[in-house]
Amino acid sequence: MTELARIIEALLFLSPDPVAVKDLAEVTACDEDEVAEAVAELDQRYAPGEHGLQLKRVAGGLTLATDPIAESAARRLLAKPRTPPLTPAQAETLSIVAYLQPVSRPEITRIRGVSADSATATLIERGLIEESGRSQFGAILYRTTPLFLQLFGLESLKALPDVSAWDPTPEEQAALRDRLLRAGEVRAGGGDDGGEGAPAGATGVLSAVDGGGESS
Amino acid sequence: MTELARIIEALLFLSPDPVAVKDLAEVTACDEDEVAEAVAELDQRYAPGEHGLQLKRVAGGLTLATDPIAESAARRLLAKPRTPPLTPAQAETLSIVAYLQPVSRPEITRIRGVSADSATATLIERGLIEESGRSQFGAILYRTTPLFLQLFGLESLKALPDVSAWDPTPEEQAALRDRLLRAGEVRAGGGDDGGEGAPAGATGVLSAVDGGGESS
Amino acid sequence: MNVAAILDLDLEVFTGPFDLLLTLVLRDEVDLMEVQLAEVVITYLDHLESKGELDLEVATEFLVLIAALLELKSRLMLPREDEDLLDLEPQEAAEELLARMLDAQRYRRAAEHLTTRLEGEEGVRYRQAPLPPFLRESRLEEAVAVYKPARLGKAMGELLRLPPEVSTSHMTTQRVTVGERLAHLKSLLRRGATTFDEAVKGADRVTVAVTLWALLEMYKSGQADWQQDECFGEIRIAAVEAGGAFARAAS
Repeated sequence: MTELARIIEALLFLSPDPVAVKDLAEVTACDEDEVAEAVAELDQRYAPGEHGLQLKRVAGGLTLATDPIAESAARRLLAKPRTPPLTPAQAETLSIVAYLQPVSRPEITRIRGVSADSATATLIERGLIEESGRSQFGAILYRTTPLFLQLFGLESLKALPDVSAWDPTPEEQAALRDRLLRAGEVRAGGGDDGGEGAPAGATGVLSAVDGGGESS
Repeated sequence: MTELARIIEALLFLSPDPVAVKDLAEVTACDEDEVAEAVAELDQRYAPGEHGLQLKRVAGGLTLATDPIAESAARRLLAKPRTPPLTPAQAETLSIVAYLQPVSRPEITRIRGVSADSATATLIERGLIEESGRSQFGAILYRTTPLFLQLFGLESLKALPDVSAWDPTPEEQAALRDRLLRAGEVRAGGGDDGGEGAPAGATGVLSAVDGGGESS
Repeated sequence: MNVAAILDLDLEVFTGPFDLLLTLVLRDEVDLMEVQLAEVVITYLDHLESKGELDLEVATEFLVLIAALLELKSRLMLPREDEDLLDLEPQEAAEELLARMLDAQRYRRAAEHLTTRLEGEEGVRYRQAPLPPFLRESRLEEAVAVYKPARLGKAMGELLRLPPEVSTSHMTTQRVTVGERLAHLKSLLRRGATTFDEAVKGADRVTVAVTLWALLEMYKSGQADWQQDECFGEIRIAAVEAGGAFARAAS
């Protein structure tokens, strides 16, 4: 294969959209006739049955596309929810949404003590959580999706495991949100990035928790 | 080309990540030997110089990538550099994570002798490293990502040379030890009266006080 | 000429005159931890070499500045999780340090290898195109349970756990207030004149320092007077009754 044909093949491979012959000529610093010649060479290489890819002319340009023979295997490989293992940050964020929904991002951040932005974005992208209106303060609220239930093998949200199994101090389920927020404040106060005044804040919260929570 | 090879080619074209032979076998309903045979066929097709694409084994799987001959045209077409080079700090941090993973930021700092915070942040942003749980002290641990393997053309972490390949030679070690001991002696020699620094400081304060007292 | 103003630095985290770096470090706008002070020293040595002469005054100024930065940085670098180095015998500490330096060298070379490797992959591009439409719709009924619900319960339980209190055991736990030392000084002075040594007998350094503050406070408010005849000499302290304790003429 000529070098120009190889370069054009690589460009069509990379580009998500069809590329016009004019553009191919421009970026390869060749004239359009030369490009047309190289494309003819590619046409030959990609003759039906030769490859799993096809060279197609669409929307005023050239593009590579897969041969339909690969369709069902492609569906099995790619048309399924992406379910890589959850990172600790994602698991934390997802559990907060699952147990407290609907819940806003600032609340998630407060509970975790660190920002939940990228974890939230990933969970949305994977279809595990979705937006669910706005809080009275205008913050977007999140809830889990049916896909979430499916991927966790849960019949409904009621089937979520009882937290007390992992909780050193099981208390009323109703107090979950409050207790999480308190724990989150302590965490944020003592955190790595706790800037100015962090020690004082942490102490304050700690003594407040000591005074209130422990005695009850 | 056999149908299986064509299907596999199409799958590699579509998949955003490298695909393991095991997964190829699963979605094509073939056994791994058959897949290996088809891959060998593809290898032949994509022999160097034959195409603008190459078949690569990275990050535990197979993937298609462009041949570097297309790079300058690709840069013009897509208007973005492939991947900016690493700064020395980023490269050092990355090598520590690659070899010692999972590893915490304090550990990286300890080895480098300077903070690794901004290098770590950049590596995370570029998707080369990611969080991987917490150490027993609560520090975030980091590991490399599949993208790291892909961009560095590594099939797996095992493809990294043994770190002992860079062990300083006995001569270098001896030289380093010498320098260190000399520095230590200087410090010990000057350190004796260093502890008595307090009275000198006190004198300073006192004379300042004296001065103030006189004028009042 | 001010060395800080004329020394131009070109560091990884900062480019510009040395005095600007100092300002930025003091304002916390540049993280001292990320400044390679050795580079600053090398720049200074280059500067010296290019000038061909050693101005002692400038050199002194530079030494003072760089020493201050070094001390500040070494304090910042004191490891929080492993203070083991401090408890080691000098010989052991040297060995530990050597091991760390060897480690650093090893990974610096590994970094060079990685950099070369990345350069070798220059020009290799992977496709980053969205999936075609027929693959984008993932059907709910095809989703199978891959995650364990227990993962969520565990994450929640961990969030409920209050984080351990930050350990301050490495700091001097003894707390002494100016008020306490004031009371102490006053009680001594009630029995008559005393000396600073007497006031801080058997006390640790922090207490000595705080006692000095207390004494300054008493001096300022005119409750006590003090006197030292020579450097390192005894500091005599006396209460100031109406009219003053020491006959000023005596000093």
